[in-house]
Amino acid sequence: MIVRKESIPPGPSGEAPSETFVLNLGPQHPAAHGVLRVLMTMDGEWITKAEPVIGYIHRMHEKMGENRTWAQFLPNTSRIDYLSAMHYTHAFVGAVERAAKIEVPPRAEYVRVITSELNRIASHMVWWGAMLADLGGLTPFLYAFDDRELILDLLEGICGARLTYCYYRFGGLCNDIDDDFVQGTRAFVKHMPPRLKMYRDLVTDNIILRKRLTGIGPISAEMCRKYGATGPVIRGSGVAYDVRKIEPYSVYPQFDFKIPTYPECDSMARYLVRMDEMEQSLRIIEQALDQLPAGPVMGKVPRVLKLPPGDYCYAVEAARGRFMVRIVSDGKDTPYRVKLRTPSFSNLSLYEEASKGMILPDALAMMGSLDLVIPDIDR
Amino acid sequence: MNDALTGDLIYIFAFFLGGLAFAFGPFVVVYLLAPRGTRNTINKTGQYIECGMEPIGDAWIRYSAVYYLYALVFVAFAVDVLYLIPVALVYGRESAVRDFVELVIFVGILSLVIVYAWKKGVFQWNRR
Amino acid sequence: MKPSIEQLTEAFSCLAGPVPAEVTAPSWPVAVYTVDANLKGYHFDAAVSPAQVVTAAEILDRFGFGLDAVTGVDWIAQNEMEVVYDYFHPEINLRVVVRTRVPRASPELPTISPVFPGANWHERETHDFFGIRFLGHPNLTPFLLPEDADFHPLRKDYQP
Amino acid sequence: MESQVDTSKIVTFAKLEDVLALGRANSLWPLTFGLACCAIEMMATGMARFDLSRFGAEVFRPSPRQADLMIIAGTVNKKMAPAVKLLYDQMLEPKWVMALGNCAISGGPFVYPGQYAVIEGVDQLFPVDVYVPGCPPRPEALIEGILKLEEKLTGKRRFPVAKLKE
Repeated sequence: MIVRKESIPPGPSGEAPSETFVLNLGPQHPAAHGVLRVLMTMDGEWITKAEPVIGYIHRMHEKMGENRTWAQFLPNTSRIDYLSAMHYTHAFVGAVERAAKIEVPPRAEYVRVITSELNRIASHMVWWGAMLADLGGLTPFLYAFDDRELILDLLEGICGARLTYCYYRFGGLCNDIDDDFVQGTRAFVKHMPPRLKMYRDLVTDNIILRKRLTGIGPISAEMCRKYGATGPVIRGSGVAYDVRKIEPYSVYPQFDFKIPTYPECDSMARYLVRMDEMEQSLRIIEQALDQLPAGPVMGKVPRVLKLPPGDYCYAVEAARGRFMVRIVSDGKDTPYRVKLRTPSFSNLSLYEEASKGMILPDALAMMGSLDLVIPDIDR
Repeated sequence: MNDALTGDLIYIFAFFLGGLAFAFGPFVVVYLLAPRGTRNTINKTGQYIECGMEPIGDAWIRYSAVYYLYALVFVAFAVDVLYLIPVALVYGRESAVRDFVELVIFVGILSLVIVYAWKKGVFQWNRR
Repeated sequence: MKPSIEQLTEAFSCLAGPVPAEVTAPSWPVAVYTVDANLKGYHFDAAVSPAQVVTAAEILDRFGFGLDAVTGVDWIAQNEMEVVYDYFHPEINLRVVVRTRVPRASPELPTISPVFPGANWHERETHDFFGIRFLGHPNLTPFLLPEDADFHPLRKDYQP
Repeated sequence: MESQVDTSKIVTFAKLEDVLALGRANSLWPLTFGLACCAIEMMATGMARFDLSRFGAEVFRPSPRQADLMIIAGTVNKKMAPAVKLLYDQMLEPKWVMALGNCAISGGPFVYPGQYAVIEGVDQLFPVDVYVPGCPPRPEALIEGILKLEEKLTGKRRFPVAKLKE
């Protein structure tokens, strides 16, 4: 016995009304890249309203910032967005160094840039595999993780962890890099371009991918600015906004690298931006390895770190966009307030407006092109 | 009924039994091999699965008509294949060319369904 | 279009509005000062009264800024709550901070989601953690916390 | 006439349960249920280098109806707990649970006095069969967890246990 629930609005062209139902693309879903729940009000296959519901992996990072000393919060920073953990530690360490005016030796800055760019390539590899898995292609996942394992071996060699490195310290690094890291990185930089060329021939120029992504999920530059979306999302809409170029930090001004932007504003543009970004990261690593100065890797840091009162912030170009740490200190050795402005939070906030009227497969392809990490949203 | 006919009938009957076994066999095997006890307190194994959440609303609702038209095209070709099975038995007895031409004509006429659906815009998949 | 700090200072000077009586924060009334970026990380800091937050957002929206974050800080010693709006600019290296203070007893200020739709989520999260009510916000329900949560964990006097 | 062949070497008779256990142990289908950082390590284990398919466990089924091993890879917080419990209830009976990573075992790095969001240990929700410590545990640790679960099912250990040098 079919019970008709709410009264059905007449169909768009006035003939027999088709019923809208609420589909629950819930916390446990392969395309959700974690525990993101999207409440989709659907009319047939077309989405009338897709409202993301988050908070299923909220882990109280900001609350933990207030009851730990500055140094104890470091392990937390690599667990916010575990795919680009180096960037997040870099931002927190940079903010504290800026507040306490700690001098960082140049060698440490160069190693920070090298490890951050390696981490960016590793993060883009996971995105690439996951996005194509969303579109149905399961083999690229295996290729992507092959290359990523090379990076993880390199980073594991110097800081012992595969994913949640806690490698930076206030004023420098926890230990210096050794020779086989340098040789390994040079070998990796030579190994990667032919692989990227293979991915371009096999996947990027594949007609199915082109048809699935071109013109899907248009996000205009104005919408990016209004919602604060940054990173490959805003660069896919034609705006060359990259924190490494616009608000230079660390030693990035020493390198010449290009910011890839594509004006088409669709999912294909965001895809191409990330693929070109990997090549730019390789160029940065190569230049950083050539100009790597000798010298200490740890500056002078007071035994118990007490920051002068006030609020300080430090922004970094993470793999997903602009990550900013705003710390408020009241002079004690524990922070008064730690605010983590994460890129995926703003990138996802435009999803409701951007996915109106799309059909479900396209909406998921667009969500893949936003490159979300859900603990990065929930913090 | 001469024995050739009974031979054929036995084949068909065996084929039918095979189909039945194939259909109901798993139920029997599962009943025999599945573990008896269950640790589930609330019996949710029969519930619809909706990504870890309580399912919202009912699945029996009206969809747009485009799926129905798509299914019709499939049914047309299913019937088409149905008629090709007996042809496969007697294919090439007299002259293979004649049979081939007949097949092409038969399939050609039936593929007009695709042309008709194309013109009616079933494959544009726009909302109706 | 690329604003400069002078244009911003002159635009913000029109915000010298009345001072709400019950709020006695140190950086009051409207203080607009440029900041040394490599010390603080932002170039321009404006302390405005809660009512003028929307006009500040409109000024920055006209100049082409994007909303970065909405941060709540619970100054329990001065019995006030501070709300800090961070803005970044997609073309030039100019970061603007607009801060305001609301009394801790009744923390209310108007929402800027009509101007910056991105603020919708930021404000919902700040409401979640601090209980700051944003007037006119379309949907101030618990966001990161469970649906039936009525506690505000980041307040300094929060007991689990 | 050649000598009587000693069949006990070729044909071994086992109870039906043992045969079933051997079959289940070598084809544990995990439920795709990645929560946080441990999910990335679970993916890396499923990929070519650490190759979970050597143990028949590389088929990650999205629906609880077809999975028989739920790997809790990440932090379960209070908002997610009812969903995890529902998924556990929706799984059909020969099912096992593996708590992967410190967050699933005991709340991990997010446990401190006055924490309001994280469930401290998944075994508060339902019985857990294998605990794999680490934050995140290395892919080898996850494979060791799968072997430990197989040992729990069949009673025999497939690979020799790595002996620590005295």
